[in-house]
Amino acid sequence: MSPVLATTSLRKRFGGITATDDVSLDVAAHEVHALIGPNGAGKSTLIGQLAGTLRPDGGTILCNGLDVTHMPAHKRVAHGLARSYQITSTFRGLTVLDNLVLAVQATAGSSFRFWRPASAEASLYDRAREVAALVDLSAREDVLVDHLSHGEERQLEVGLALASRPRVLLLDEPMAGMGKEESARMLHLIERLRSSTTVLLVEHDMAAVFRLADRITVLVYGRVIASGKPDEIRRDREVREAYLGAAAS
Amino acid sequence: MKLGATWWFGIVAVVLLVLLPPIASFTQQEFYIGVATRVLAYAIAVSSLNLVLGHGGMLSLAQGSLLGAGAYTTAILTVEATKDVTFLPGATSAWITWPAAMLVGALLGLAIASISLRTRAIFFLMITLAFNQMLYYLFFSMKVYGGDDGLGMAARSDLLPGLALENDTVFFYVALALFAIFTFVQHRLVHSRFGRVLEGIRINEPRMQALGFDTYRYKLVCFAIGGAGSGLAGALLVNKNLFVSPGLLDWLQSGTLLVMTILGGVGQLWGGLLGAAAYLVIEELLSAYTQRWQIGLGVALIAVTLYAPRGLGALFVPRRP
Amino acid sequence: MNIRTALLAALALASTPPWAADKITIGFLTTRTGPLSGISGEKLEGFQLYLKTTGGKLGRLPVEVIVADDQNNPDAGRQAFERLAKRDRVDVLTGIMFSNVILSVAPAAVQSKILFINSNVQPSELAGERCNPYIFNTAYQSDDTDEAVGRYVTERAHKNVALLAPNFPAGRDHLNGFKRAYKGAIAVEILPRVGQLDFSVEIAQIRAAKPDAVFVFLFGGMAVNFVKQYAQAGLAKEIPLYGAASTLEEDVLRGAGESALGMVSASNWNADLDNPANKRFVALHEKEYKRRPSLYSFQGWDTAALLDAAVKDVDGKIENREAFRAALRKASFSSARGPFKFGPNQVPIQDWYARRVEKDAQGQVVNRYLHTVVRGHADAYASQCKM
Amino acid sequence: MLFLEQTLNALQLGLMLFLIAAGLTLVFGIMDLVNLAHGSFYMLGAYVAATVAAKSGSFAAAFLVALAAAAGVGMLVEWLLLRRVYGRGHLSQVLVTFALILIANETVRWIWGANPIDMGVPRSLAGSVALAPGLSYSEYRLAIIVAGLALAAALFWMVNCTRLGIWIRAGASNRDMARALGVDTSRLFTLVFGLGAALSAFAGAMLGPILSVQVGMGEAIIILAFVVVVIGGIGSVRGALLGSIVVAAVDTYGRAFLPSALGAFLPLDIATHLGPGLSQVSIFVLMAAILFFRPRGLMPATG
Repeated sequence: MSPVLATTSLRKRFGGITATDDVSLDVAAHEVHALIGPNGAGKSTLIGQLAGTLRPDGGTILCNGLDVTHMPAHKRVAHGLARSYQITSTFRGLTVLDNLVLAVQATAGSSFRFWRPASAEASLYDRAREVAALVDLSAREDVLVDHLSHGEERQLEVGLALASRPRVLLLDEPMAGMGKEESARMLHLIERLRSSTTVLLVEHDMAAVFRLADRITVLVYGRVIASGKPDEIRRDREVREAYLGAAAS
Repeated sequence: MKLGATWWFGIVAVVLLVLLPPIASFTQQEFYIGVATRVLAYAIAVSSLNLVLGHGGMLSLAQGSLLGAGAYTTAILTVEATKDVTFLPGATSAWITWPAAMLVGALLGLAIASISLRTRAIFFLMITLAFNQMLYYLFFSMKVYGGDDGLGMAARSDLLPGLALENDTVFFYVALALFAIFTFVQHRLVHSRFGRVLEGIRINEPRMQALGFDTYRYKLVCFAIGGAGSGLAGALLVNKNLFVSPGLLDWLQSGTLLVMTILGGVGQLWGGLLGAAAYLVIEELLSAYTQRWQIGLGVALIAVTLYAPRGLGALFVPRRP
Repeated sequence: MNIRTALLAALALASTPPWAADKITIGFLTTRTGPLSGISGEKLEGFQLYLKTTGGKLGRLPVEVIVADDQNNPDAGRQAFERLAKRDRVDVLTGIMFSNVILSVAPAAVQSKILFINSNVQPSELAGERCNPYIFNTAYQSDDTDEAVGRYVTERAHKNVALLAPNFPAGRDHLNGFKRAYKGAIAVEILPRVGQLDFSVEIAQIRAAKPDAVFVFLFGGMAVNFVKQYAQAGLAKEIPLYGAASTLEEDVLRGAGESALGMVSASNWNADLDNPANKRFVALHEKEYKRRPSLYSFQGWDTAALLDAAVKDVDGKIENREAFRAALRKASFSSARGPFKFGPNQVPIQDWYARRVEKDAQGQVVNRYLHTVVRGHADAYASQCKM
Repeated sequence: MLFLEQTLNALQLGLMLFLIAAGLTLVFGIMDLVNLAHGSFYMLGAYVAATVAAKSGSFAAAFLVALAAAAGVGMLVEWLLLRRVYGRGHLSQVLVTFALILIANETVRWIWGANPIDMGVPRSLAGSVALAPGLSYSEYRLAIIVAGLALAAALFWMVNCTRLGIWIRAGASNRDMARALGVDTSRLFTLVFGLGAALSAFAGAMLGPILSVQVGMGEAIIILAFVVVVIGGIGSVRGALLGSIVVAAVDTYGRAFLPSALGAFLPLDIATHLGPGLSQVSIFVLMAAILFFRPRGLMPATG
């Protein structure tokens, strides 16, 4: 089955540093593909190029067979690609529901409508409440984003990405800065996503990675040093040397 | 729907304005009808800048040139109509010249924004200033339309057979009606899907792009709508004074509009009316009593900035939810 | 003084019946903020100085002067005029400085039947096809001063003159006025930007064109800048500089000081004209304000003198507009500028004098009268007026 | 020969613009403060220098008093008023500084009266010197160029080689980091604002003798200064120098050669009409073009 997302010899340099060095990666449908690597390995740069906020210097990105390499970020969402941010980026001053309505509005017809109040469009609110439920925020719909806990705001972060029913979801360290119990809830949430979408997961929490990932790709200094099933990666000598060390033994 | 403070304030303001002409003519002070008409014209311009700045988050110094361009459009069309040989189709009816002024304001706004939107924050302010001055010099050197001496209009645009705009009271009520319509449209706009997207862009533009919005096009359309509003205000002003001069497009005029917007309360529905009324009434009252009135105005502006940071509008209306 | 009267007027007005010519109300609309408020202030001083000599009366009518600020902006000027017309119900309007405010207010004055005595430069439109019985001018039509200088420069047998005026339509009208009277060749025509600060570029162009004289139309701050820089570039001695009346007027001399020495201009009035009316005016002005009068204070004074004579002629019955207008046209008063009468378009027919900037006995930089360039000069647009 | 003279003119205008723009870009870059009233210190400097020069006759005294007065007033205004609007974003700053312009103009008119006042050229620099055969250039303008260069060098030395300079550059590139590293930003801000005011006043005092010292003279030059700051890149003194030279060159050569250049292929009367008009908007077209390609100016100080 053709991969939902595939890159071929992707390259990106910042002055002297090669942040993405000839990366070829593919993600199959309904797969949770984890991308791991030490800090500064170029994970965020890769996500940036996939999402469209960074322009690659070379190579191509295909999403469902369509070349999106140089497509602007906002157009990629229409082709089923969505992303969440490593540093939470939501709409302060608005409620959780309003945040989600905005996200839903992006892919529910044109927003160049000037007369009818958005609050009168029930379909937007229904879909928003559906997403709120998906990310366990139903109880917090009318709370201002400013008053959410860190964990809840990370859940909203994922919710905003889910609103456009993406075929491929790029999750950039969803568990970052989370306590034990919040991580468990997020892990359970990602597991539930498997049925509806494909996930490319960037994460440091090794326990979660090995629990969730169908396949793992390891990135060091911008280069892919290994890619395969979790057990293969656990035993791979080169990976252990470069990165896992004690954790994997 | 429970009427929020905004609506109560609105109703009181409109009722007061409706009663103004009868009170003024009773006390033989018809002069203040003219003052109120000018405040309403400026209120429309300030409300459209409020849309661009308050909801679109764009700090623009080009509104003066758009207002002036609208005024010139109406004046030129009216003057051309009276000339026998002319290459431009002239018209004296308000139903043609006023929408034409709005169209010119919108198109110029579109042109200016299409280039200026490549920049951010303070650079956007400066590039809109650049375009403002280009338009200023354009009208300044157009000898055929009076150049710096300005252009006069023989008579006010004709609206309806029965409704002669020459009568100041009639003209006042037309201006009031236009202001009320404009404010209602602005209210609908702000709460429409388009308005919601603008608000999202103002709070967190990168995220809106990640959600799939082409933010550039939304800000462009917002700036054009602001331009149309300014064009309408220009048409009203030229009709009130039967005269327009390049001075109306100068950057100091754009600066004054910006000051009125901030004074009235950025993002407040009634900010336009409050800002325009406060500035022009202070100017009118103080200048009658002392030659040093600009010091009074300066002190008043500083006081508002320090003690009513979100502008006069915010004093009546609680912080938005 | 005038602030208090403004308050009194507003109160008194609300009660008095609409028409009782027991006094004459003058609306003095002028620029009181911004860089050019100095010279407009002097116009008011001249006007009020004359009223002092008549004990606050014109003819037998007590006078009430209401001052308003047009901020040198047609939109604000229009509103200030409407306050004078509708609330203060003035009989006569005067004092406006700038042509864009004049053109904005004149039609409204005519409409509300208020006599507009423009004591400053008359734009060509109001002297020509849009002249009107309700609009009088006591100064001169804008191009007259340039024409007079053109005549004088031709007299002085200059053959190759460089011209300079700000790049706006009125600026080019002034240059055309000069060309009407000047018979020689034009070395170069330079149009700097309005409000320009540094003229080094233009002065270099003048030097390169090697003219035998330079004619400049500038006013206010721009005139001060140019005169200073022209002298410093060492050109003042090599190439004589001729200016319009406003270019070398008292305010510019105060700002430019000795750099203006030797420069010649043409004006319809000068402080050292020896006729009795002028001697009395200059003496009174120096006693009252401790400085020499400028063209602008003279214009204020002369306008008051004209009104005084007209009100006497109609014996105070100014409510009869036609009679009052006819009295004004007769202008039976001795003007400080010398011979004076109105042309068909109610713009003055008068003599023009050449004057040079020199140091007087007390070392002050002043304009000294040279000789009369032309007598009984009418403006070039009078023929277009079908009043 | 004319080209050489125009180049000197461009250099002189450029240096004067640099003095004003340098103060503006520092205040802008470090304090993130939009100071529309920066031109008022230029005006204050000219007025104070003119008055002191007239009374004391010595230009040196006039300059020192002008600089001290401007710096003093600048620091006072910063301490009393501007300190409260730092966090408020550009909107409130535009409003407050716009109000300051109104107050400054009226106060100057109250004290010095409404007419322009005369500031003569210092006796020793009144003449003109023959730089080359047929080219005599005003001594005073040469003095302006020399003084401008000297002050520019001093400013660069201060910014690059002194402790205060390190603070300033730190503040310009990353204000929060500088504060975290123990830079007493409140004192630094007051100092920088005073320095900016003094620089602007110095330009005012220097240009006093050749320009008209009148109310509102600040507003005419402040637009040019903002154009320079934006083209050069906010917060960078080097950018301000580059920007002021570019703007001065475009303005000077535009005014000098554009009309005659147009005359080559356009009928004469259209050229004399179009040339000045085009040169009038040349600066604004330049700024729009630069911002189009480099939305943050030529040399942004990151920050």
